[in-house]
Amino acid sequence: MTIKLNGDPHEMPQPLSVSALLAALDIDPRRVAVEHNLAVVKKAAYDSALVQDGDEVEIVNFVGGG
Amino acid sequence: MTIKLNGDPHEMPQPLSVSALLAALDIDPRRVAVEHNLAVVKKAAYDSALVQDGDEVEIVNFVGGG
Amino acid sequence: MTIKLNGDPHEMPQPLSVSALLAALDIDPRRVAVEHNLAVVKKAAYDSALVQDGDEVEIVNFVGGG
Amino acid sequence: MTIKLNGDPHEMPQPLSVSALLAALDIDPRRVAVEHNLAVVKKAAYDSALVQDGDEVEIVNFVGGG
Amino acid sequence: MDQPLVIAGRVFSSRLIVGTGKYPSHAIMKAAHEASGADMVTVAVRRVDISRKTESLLDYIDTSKIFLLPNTAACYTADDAIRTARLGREAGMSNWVKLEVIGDEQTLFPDNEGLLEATRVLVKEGFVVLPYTNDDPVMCRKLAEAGAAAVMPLGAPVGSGLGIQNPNNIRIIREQSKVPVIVDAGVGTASDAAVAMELGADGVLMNTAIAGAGDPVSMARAMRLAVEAGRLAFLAGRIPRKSYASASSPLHGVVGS
Amino acid sequence: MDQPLVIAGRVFSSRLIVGTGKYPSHAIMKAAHEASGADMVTVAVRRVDISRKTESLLDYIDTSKIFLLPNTAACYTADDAIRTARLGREAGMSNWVKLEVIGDEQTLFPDNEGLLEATRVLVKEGFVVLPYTNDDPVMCRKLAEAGAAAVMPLGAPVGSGLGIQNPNNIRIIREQSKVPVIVDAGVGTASDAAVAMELGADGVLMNTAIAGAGDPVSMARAMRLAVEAGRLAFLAGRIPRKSYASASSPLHGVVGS
Amino acid sequence: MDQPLVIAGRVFSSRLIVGTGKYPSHAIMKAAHEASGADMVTVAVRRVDISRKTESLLDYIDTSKIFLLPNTAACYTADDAIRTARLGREAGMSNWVKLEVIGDEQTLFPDNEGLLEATRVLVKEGFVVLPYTNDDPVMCRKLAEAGAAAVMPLGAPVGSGLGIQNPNNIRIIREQSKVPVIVDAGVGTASDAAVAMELGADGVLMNTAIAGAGDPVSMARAMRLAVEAGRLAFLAGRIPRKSYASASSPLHGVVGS
Amino acid sequence: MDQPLVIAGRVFSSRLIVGTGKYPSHAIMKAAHEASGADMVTVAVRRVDISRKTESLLDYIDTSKIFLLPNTAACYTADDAIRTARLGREAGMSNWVKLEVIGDEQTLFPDNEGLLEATRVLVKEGFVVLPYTNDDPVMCRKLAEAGAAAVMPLGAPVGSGLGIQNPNNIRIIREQSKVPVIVDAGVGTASDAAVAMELGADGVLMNTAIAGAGDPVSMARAMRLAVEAGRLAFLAGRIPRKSYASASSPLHGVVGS
Repeated sequence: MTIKLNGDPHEMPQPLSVSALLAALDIDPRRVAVEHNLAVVKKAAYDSALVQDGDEVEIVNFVGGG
Repeated sequence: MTIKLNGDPHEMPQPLSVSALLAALDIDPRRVAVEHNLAVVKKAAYDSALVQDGDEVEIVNFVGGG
Repeated sequence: MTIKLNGDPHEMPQPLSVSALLAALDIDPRRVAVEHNLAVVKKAAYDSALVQDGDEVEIVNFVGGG
Repeated sequence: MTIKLNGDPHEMPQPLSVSALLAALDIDPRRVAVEHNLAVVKKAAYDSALVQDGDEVEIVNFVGGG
Repeated sequence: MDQPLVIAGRVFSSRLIVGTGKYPSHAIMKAAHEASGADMVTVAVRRVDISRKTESLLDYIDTSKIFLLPNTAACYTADDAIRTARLGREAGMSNWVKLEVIGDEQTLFPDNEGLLEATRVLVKEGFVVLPYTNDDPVMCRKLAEAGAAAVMPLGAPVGSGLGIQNPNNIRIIREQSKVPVIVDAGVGTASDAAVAMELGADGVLMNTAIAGAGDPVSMARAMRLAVEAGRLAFLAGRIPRKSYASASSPLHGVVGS
Repeated sequence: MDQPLVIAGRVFSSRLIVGTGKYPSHAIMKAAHEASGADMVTVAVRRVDISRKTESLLDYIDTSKIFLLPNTAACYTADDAIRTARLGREAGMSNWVKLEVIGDEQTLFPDNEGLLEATRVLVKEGFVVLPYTNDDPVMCRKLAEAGAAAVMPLGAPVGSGLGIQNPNNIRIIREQSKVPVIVDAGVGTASDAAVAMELGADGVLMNTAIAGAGDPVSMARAMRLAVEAGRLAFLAGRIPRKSYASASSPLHGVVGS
Repeated sequence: MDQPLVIAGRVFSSRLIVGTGKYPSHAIMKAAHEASGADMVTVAVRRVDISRKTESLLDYIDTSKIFLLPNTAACYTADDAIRTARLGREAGMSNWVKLEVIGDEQTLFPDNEGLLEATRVLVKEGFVVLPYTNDDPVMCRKLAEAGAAAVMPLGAPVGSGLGIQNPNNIRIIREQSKVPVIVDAGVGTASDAAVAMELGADGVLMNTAIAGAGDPVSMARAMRLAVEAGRLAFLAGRIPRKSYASASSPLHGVVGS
Repeated sequence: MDQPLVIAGRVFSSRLIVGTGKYPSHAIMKAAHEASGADMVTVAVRRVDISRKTESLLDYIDTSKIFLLPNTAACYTADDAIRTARLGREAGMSNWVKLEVIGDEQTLFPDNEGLLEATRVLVKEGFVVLPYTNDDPVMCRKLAEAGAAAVMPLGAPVGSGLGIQNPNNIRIIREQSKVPVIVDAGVGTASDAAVAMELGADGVLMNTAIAGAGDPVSMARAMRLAVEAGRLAFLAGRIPRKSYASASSPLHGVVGS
């Protein structure tokens, strides 16, 4: 199955929770924000929110800016 | 009967056409524009447009401006 | 006898040393400078320098300035 | 014989008047000014002023400037 | 040579647009208009004074030579500006309007939100809209996209005489704009008008700088020349700025060197 | 109406004085001179090139209409300037000189000590001396007291195109001076010339701004108009500067009010 | 004495807000932040780079002392800005946002129409909105009326270093504003920051002027002092400007007079 | 790190030099001096008032910490200045003098001819001469060649508060000068002092800007910080000026792009 992750296609073996996805990507959940199909996912919902085939996911963090 | 003319009450003996009103006010129709109840009155309609009791009329002209 | 002191006439009973003149004027010698007939008088010479009739004396000090 | 002309050495067969020198140089006397041994030579004196060995001559004209 | 100023297909021989307000007298205004060489002047739309006869401004404007541009000055909402524009069209027999939607009494700066709205409405109604706006390239672009025939960014507050406060913005507006750029408001003296033109402006609109001058007629002529001078300088291409000197006269051939 | 510029009893129809250096060609210079309307131009005095014939600058200046003002550019001492002035007089058949005693290669700013000395000498010799100096009211007064026929304070370094760097000084120089004040050097574009005149200057002298422009002839015309515009504006009397707006159109009689 | 800067009830010890972009290194950024004394810094919200691990910006910001202000830089529509603001809130655990809706790539000037719309939406969602806008008093008033906690007018284009281009507008914005005024963008060097504060600004926000300086840490300290100096000067009350001199030393009692 | 200011071998911890004139009271002056951090202050030399006892200025200056710099203000000839300098030395027990030879009452600009003459005389007599002069690189060079320990070009007329009128000249003076450059006169507010230092000045001297401020003590502190800020910014190296924007936040990785 394929999702759209940060604008690019991304392969996943099967549906994953946001937590599992972040873990698979080796990303520290404390320092990012996640948007799932255009809705922000609260950190409390990382375990329950299920990312499925065709979903769109944006994972962002803070970078230098003015 | 009373109309509201340029924001102030104005007495008229009876309903008048815009042409007659301008004549009564001694105003040259060629150099003004008339608004009757918020709608601009085309010069062609000055004879037919009838100003009645309670109507609102604005008569404007050009003055110095920047 | 009369001297010219800071541009104005000034009466003196008799010739005086600069020290004596300053004392007579109740001026602290440490904070002023004295010019006698257009020449600056060194502090060491205050006792010896004699101000005579017709002499010109300037006594200056520091005031606020920019 | 050699003169110093406009800062550089210049050979002459024999002493020449300023007029002759200008003619030899093919320079129109009306549009230049001549200095002979640091003194300006009036146009009236061009025929009489004799340039001799070792003399310094400056011949100037107008050029573009601001 | 230079092309004339063209707005909405209409050709103007002068790049200077002047007002009709605040002159010592109508006669002086008429003389100043002639001295300015302007062929477009702005006028305000106001209620006729019923109580007393006043001589008409138009008796002092040769409308066979000078094009009238009604404004919507002193309108604080899009609705009032639209209403005034419609009356101006009827009175002026032309569909042009200098569109003003004022947002603040102290600066007379525009309310760009209302201005954009009024521009869209009036363009739909067939008006040739010349909106008075800020020196903001983004707003100027949006007004042009909304159908404005030209944009009129301000140089400084109306009547302030401060001159072009932000030349960089005016220059950028001109570089980006697809419609003519008329610098409106803020000119105080001739050099200010020249500066506006040197920045690339297609024209300059002013009222107080002329009407309020000690001698309005002389100042009108000064402005005419300054606008022409600034335009020519812009087209000719100025020399670059340097921090140090560069000699005008040759360095060689100096006597005694 | 305005009086013409008069220096040492000589009347000039134009308040713009231009140079003859750094033009793309003599022909373009001639056309630019005509476009500028100037009736006085500066020229440098340099050694004739013995090695080769060069066409004369004077073939491109109609001296029946244009008065020649020889300068002492590139002279770094009073003596060199005096010597060059004398040669210039002999070559030019006139006793006028634009006196320059340069003090620094980088800025081409004057050596005012040497300038004052040379002015005193040349005035004694009957020269009409127009000294190029700083924008310093005190030095300008001393030069006038030394007999200078006019003073020529600089607006900015020669050829820099920076415009009038210190308008306040130029204004004060004009207020205090008993002789004509010609702003010399620093003008970059038309508005700079207008500014100089608006400050009260009696004239403006420039070379690079015209000769170095993309189109010298158009820029010459721009400068002519700008000088005229600035002069007219100065005489007309500009409006005061305000921090806030003052309306050009009446505040009363607005429709719907 | 002076009150501290308070925005939306939060007290800041410094009136200087700095960015986190374009530093030579994270270490230099951290040192510059300390030298600046700022207790609020802006950060951008961007996609995590999946392909490779990068060290986190946050490892170099002591968030126990420094408050993070997420921005919506590079958003060209209200929707993108709103979406980015929501993500920034989730990532930052705070509901503050420096709201940017950009209208033009060349100037990075705001699209005020979109900005106003996004402000209204985000205020409804409980955000503390600090919108980046033009130096326009009218737009600043409308943003405050829409619920902005402060307004951030630009001094000049982002990263241009041109300094405050229109001081008169900034001064008027401050006089009229009911919320804090933070001058954002355009500062090039210390005096520019001082000028902003002398005009009455409640604070200054900058990034490139520090991050792009030859020595960012020294410049950060310079900015800290300049902001403090400008604030003190504003409160102390400067002397009026005069065209002529007024002596500092007494005119009487001069020797030999 | 930065070197301290050194004049004639004497080290100063502060680059700010302040005056002692025109304060509301001696007590406020003392407090302002402390707030300014200055370790050199200027004083005028005047006739003692014979008629009445007045409290001494020196009771309010801690001369163990603050070095006194006598000036020759209000002297209009080299002779008067020399005479006053000699008296100042005797009164002050130091051989330093801020040398002023005034050429004009309206501007208080120097008479550079007399200034140069007085400098030569006093240097021969062993004085440490700090001449107050124009913003003229040539005159500054001549004064240094005459033995001046530092040069003090003016930023604007004394007490005018106009700020640095010709930054380009101050910058060039600094680039060319072999002795310290102290900008003297013309500062109006903190940013003006910062500008002077950013141009490279080694120090700034002011009196009216502090003494005449609404709150002299706060302004003194503002000036201290501004001078430090300007110096740091000069040393750090400012960013270049650009006509367009350059983004502070990354353009890639924007959400939804």
